[in-house]
Amino acid sequence: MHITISPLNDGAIDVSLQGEIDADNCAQIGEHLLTPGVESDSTVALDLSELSFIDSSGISELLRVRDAFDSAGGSLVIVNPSPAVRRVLEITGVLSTFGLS
Amino acid sequence: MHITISPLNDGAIDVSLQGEIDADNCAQIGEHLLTPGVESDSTVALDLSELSFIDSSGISELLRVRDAFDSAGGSLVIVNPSPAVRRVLEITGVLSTFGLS
Amino acid sequence: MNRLAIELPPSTKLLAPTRSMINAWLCSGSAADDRWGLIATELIANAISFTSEDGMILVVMEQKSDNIELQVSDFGPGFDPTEVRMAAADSVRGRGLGLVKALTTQFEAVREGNKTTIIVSHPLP
Amino acid sequence: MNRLAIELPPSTKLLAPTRSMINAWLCSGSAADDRWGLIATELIANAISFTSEDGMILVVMEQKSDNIELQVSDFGPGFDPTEVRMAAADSVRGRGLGLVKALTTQFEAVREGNKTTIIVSHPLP
Ligand SMILES: Nc1ncnc2c1ncn2[C@@H]1O[C@H](COP(=O)(O)OP(=O)(O)O)[C@@H](O)[C@H]1O
Ligand SMILES: Nc1ncnc2c1ncn2[C@@H]1O[C@H](COP(=O)(O)OP(=O)(O)O)[C@@H](O)[C@H]1O
Repeated sequence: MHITISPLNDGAIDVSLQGEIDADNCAQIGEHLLTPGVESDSTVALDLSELSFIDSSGISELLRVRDAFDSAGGSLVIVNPSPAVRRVLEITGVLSTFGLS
Repeated sequence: MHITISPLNDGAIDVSLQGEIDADNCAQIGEHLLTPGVESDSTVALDLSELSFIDSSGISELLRVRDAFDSAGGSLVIVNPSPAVRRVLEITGVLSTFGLS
Repeated sequence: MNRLAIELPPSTKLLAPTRSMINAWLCSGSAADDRWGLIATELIANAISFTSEDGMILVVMEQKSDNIELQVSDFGPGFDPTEVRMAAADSVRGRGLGLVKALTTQFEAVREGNKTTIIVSHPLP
Repeated sequence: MNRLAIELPPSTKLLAPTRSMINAWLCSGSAADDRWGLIATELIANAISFTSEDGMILVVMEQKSDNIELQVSDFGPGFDPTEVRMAAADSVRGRGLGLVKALTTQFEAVREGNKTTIIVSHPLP
């Protein structure tokens, strides 16, 4: 997995995840986003167009990170999920949790 | 494997191979270089700095392609082999055949 | 296409290469279908969490007429029905087997001696 | 690190994923060493060329004290000593086993029934 974090000037952050996420590397999402370097009340747009694979442990980690931003007054939404990722979000019933429909 | 072919203006061609070459894909080298689109008397510099893996079938294919250029009045030399590729060229004793030492 | 069988130690580092292996195997029989990488990842990750460090996990994939069958075995304690029910009812657990069941037409858990095997199958695309 | 065993059909499409698998397995035991991907590729490619389409190949990798041992088995005709000698003496053949022998400290070919196995080993880095 590769993660790209681009802070915008209005407190919003564009984040892009590339590659594959499974139980081996899913903890990296929180490690990169829930750190003192990233304001916890940020508005995060998570681009998953180049994420080719995610499993249930990746979904759990995304939910955990989303909840952390949420409870600090920030937010996290997913934009542009790849077809494979959208399918997993759909089956696990969390599309709307991440601002998708 | 990914192959990039850059014709220079003096009949020389820079070619770069990226990724991994084994028995499954080695034939692609000849398919891309021994075609009507590439002059067979060209001077080819084959950059292998981004080739991370090669096996004996890849070496055989490189020798076959080199011989084809050679007998048509062209040439093929290897530049910048990655450490893994240099090791295989060394053990198989073909470093000098490809203009390396 | 025949059969692909892998015996591996319980390391999550092997999840991604196992997916590549399964996808190449499916491709070599011209049956590319990205569901199996996900199903195998979920089942192997579960097996890993019930396997001690020096244990092993078995993965067997086979084409049986028009179906692909996948078996993942571990030598852990086996399914605890109460746990499975609780996980399925929980909002933060149970997503792994939930995905597997949604992506397959047959799902079975078998216990033989100290071996726990999940067997799933689904028609070829 | 234990053992990694793979039973695969004779498809060259499985060479690259098998290398990833082997490298992840070595890494999971913190013994990354790029020689094994090459050795396995050479031995499996040979096994493939002596296996019919519906046949299979066995790959077993194991840590034995301070050595890594790799066994690759096929069910083809077995080694023809004259052929092997001719290949080794030829300028365009014999590079596969030449590489394998250069990268290992022990090399053995065993024939048991209709099973041909190459066993190689080399110390951990
Ligand atoms: N290989 C296994 N051995 C024993 N129990 C298992 C195994 N795989 C799954 N389970 C049980 O099934 C439950 C549901 O698994 P799963 O859907 O993957 O969700 P989670 O792991 O989040 O609980 C687990 O909590 C566990 O009790
Ligand atoms: N699995 C095998 N079964 C039978 N013979 C084999 C096997 N592997 C290698 N050989 C023999 O060993 C020879 C040398 O193999 P190798 O060094 O890989 O070079 P090449 O395949 O180019 O001849 C082969 O030509 C073949 O006769």
